[in-house]
Amino acid sequence: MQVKTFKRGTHPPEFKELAADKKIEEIPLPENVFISLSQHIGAPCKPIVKPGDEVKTGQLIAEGEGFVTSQVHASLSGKVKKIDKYPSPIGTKPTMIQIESDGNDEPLQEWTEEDWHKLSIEEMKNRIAKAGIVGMGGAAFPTNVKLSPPEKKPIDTFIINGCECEPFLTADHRMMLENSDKLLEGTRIIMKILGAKRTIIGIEENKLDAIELLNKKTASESNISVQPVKTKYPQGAEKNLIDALLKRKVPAGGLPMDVGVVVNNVGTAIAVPQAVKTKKPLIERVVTVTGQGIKEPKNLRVRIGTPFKNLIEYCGGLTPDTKKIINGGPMMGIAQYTIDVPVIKGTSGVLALTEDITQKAKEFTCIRCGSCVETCPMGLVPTRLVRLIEFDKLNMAEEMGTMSCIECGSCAYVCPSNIPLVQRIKVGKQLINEKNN
Amino acid sequence: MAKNKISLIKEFTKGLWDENPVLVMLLGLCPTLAVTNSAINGLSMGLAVLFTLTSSSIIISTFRKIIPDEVRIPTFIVVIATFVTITDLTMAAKFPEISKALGPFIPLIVVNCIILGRQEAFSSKNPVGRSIIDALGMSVGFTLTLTLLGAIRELLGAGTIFQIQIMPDSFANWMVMILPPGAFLTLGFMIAGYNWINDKLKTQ
Amino acid sequence: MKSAKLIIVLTVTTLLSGIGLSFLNSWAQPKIEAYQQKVLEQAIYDVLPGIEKYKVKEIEGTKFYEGISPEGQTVNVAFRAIGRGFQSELRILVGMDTSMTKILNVNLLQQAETPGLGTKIADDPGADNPAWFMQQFDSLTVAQQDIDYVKNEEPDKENAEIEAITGATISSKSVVNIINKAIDNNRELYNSGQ
Amino acid sequence: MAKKNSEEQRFTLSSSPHLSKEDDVNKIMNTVIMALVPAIAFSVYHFGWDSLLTIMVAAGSCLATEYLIKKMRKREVTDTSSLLTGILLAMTLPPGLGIGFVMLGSVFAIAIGKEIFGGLGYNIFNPALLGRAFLQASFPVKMTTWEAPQHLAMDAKSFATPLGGYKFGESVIQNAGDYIDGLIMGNVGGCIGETSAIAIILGGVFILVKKYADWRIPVSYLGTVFVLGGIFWLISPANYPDPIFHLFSGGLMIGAFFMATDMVTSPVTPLGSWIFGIGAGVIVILIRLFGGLPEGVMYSIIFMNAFVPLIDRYTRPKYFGEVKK
Repeated sequence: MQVKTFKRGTHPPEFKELAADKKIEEIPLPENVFISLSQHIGAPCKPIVKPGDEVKTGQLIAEGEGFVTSQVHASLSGKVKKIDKYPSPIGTKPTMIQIESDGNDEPLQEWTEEDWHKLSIEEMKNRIAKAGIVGMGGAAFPTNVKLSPPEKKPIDTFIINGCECEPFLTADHRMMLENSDKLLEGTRIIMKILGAKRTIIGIEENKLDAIELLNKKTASESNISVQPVKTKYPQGAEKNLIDALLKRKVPAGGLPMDVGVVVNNVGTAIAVPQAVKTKKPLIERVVTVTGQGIKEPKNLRVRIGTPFKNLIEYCGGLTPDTKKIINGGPMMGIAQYTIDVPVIKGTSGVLALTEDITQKAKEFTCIRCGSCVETCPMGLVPTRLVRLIEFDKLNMAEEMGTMSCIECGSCAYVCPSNIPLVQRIKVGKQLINEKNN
Repeated sequence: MAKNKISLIKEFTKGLWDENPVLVMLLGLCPTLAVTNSAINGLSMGLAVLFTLTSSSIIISTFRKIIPDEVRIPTFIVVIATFVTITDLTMAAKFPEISKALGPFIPLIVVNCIILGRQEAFSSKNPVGRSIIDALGMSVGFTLTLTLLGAIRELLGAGTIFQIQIMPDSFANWMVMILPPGAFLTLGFMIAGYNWINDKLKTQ
Repeated sequence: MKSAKLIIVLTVTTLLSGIGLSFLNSWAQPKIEAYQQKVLEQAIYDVLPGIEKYKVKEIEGTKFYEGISPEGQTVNVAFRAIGRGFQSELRILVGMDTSMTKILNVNLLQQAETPGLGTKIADDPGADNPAWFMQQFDSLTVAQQDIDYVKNEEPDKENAEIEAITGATISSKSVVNIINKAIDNNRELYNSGQ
Repeated sequence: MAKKNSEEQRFTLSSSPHLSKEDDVNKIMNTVIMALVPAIAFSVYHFGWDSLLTIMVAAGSCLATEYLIKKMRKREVTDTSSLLTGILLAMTLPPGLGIGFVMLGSVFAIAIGKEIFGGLGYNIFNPALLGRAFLQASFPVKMTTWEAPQHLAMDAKSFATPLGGYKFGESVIQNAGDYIDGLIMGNVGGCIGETSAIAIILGGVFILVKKYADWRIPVSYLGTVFVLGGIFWLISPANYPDPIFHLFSGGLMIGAFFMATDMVTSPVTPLGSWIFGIGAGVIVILIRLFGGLPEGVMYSIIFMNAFVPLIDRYTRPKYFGEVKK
């Protein structure tokens, strides 16, 4: 089968072998969970419980307001111990609800299954919203919003993003192998909601087993196809994936729906059928715990709010030379100063990197080698943008597309002078936003 | 009286150092770069400018009150052009060899910014005496700088200064120094040196 | 009223300037011409040996300077050879016998070649004889063949060869070409005018 | 148990990405130096140990100059780029050029060619070529006196290069055998490192494969010279040399593979690299065929270096989804 891809990009070492063959395991219920009220961009949710309240698994404990928002649920049963600010894996200190487990994991109600074909589209969307489903690839954008494009923008193609292009991470890979039926059911539900004519499942060719399995399972469905894409970073970036699969270019500043496409992550699609069929909210996710610093890398199904510490301990703990703990993948993930931070809905991986891998070499001046230009998946000239930002020429930097940067980190990865290009462009984006507001 | 005298000296010396037309104001770079391939050429160009600048300054400052503002630039140019032509013709008649060496750069003094600049900035606003001092200071500064520039280029490019052999025979002439790039290089280093000395003087 | 003042000032300035300069010019012009004449005359006497005076003969716009011996005979002739060198126009005065088969002397009237390189055609400060290059042309016989140049080897005078300047091959080559061309062009012209 | 406490402190915080490619500036410089080894080895065989001495003097002077200037500016020497500059400069010098000249050129290359602009990464012109240009302008005779290769028994002390021969009408290369032996193998006169096309291509291909040089530049540069040279040759084979001769003579090979590809002084955009190479190729042909000099590689690259900021500016790739205004 023909392998598709986008222009430019890079190929960092994959390190996927660490956890790719590890079946997804459930970990024992933690004693405490810390459920962040800021799971995604937008205003934090408001708690509707108070310390001392008893909660059941799946009970709504915080609600958001407005269009771009999602609900937060108790991920286990127990007593609300504290509502306070705790460190979060996305680097801030948002308000979190601490729930002390009673060890029973008592569900709020019996989650009975209904036939989704009988439900109206509005009802299905409503259930997805109520279940608090967000994009599980990292950005955690509320899924119900994504599934409600304006009427002016009809969606013809739905894309399942099974690339998982970040090195180390294998959660999506495992889910595709182990939960393929759920994935396909979710796909059908979403297609119905969107009214899309076809679905393409884009999978990097380093996950051949997943490609084969899904190919076999979709053989009878002409409107769902599996498309292998080249193993290249950042193949899983939404706009680049659309470009690779459909040769459609999402305009700068636009969204995939502008070209008639909606993209969902594997984890998200898998979470959908449960919410639609049983109304059970999103309270767990699959996290890859890996890296050279983890004694036994594993893929784990964990409750939202479980501290990283529990995950790491379950995987045998850290090696002494662990230097960095990262929420997410090594290219875009956020370094943590403590392992007390909890898993949030967007946590796709917990990485423990050792010194020899993360060692940052000394920064040299730019030698204009052009590697960043040849790598940038968005066609930017990072070295020039950084220099413009450095000299406060923000208008020019904006004109040259700074805001299109997807912060994938490819430029900084390839830079032989070890210049933190992406970090400086992020600063530039902030400055441009400040300037424009 | 005493105060006036001191400031007259200052009026003269500012052209030599503080407001050196070449090194600080970067005026008149065309003749500076073009003719300074030997010390003698630099000196002759300097003297030609000295004559033109001083004479024009005398005339302009004498008549400064009757020259209307609207036509001051054309008037300056006519006066300057007159003196330049005088210099050109006199040199061609009396010193044909030097005239040949300086070539088209004598007529080009007309558009030398130093001269027009001093008329505009100084002579048209100051009495004759001061204007002469100012013009002399500026042109002496110009002459010295050009002679030094020419001497450095001649020394490195031909091993001589004023045609007197300085460098030992074993010295291989840096041909580039008497070519146009040498002028830029030397001037660049002179400006750098000037700034370096100035910094030292200031910090003391 | 205001504009009248402008006009008067400018007119007077230009008038004075013009009058002054015309006086200066009437003094300087003869001197300048005399100098140019002197240079040319000097060159003519240089390239035409053993003459007492010379006379100018113009054939179809080309000036020939005929050398007259003390006996009153036309013994030789000089003409200008002009052409491009490496980066400037070269003007050479060539003196020959009247049959135009033998070069007597050549004189480089004007050049502005690369200082230190091409200028060696006029003046080679490193050589024992700074004027060696142009002197090579003296007494070359060009009846049968054109002048040719060689590099880094001993030139054969009999075959009208001269040695090019190392590092200034183009300037050397230009001098040779300019002289060859001028001789070719002028030989017939002069003979036809006899 | 104190370890438990410190454990929480030892995690490093830094911005993503947390991986970085193993390349760094010194690795690039050292690899390019490695790639020059075949050419250096050939030059020693061809011109004798003097050429190695020249290379070492140039490299040493460059390092020393860099060290002194950095010290004056109270900075540290962090990269080996000046070593590369020194070697490249030496490769472009004629054999037998005095040690003093080599040192002078090296000092100029580093001081004026690089450090005056602010050091590596900020220089506009290729420092090695600027050093050579200075020597060429200063000592034109010395710089165009070619010593005969030592293993070719020759009487004459100086020796014409193929290009010089063409320019001044004493052809060195006459038949097909001369092409293989002279131009491609390098048994001709010329600069220390430029005569053997085969040795240079060997190293050049190595850095292209390693991606330490932009392949577009040598391809477009050599391609332009070949095509344009070929057109003139087809028009008038009697007056103009054939394109193969153009490709393999003079400093074109070393210029195309090692000088024009200098990262700092070549465009960063892919389209820019094409324009850079084509421009340089056109200039080489113009100088060789119609200019006053036999060889134009050095000037073509220096000239195009000056245009790099402009080229970069106008060849910025269209970014993803950019809407032209």
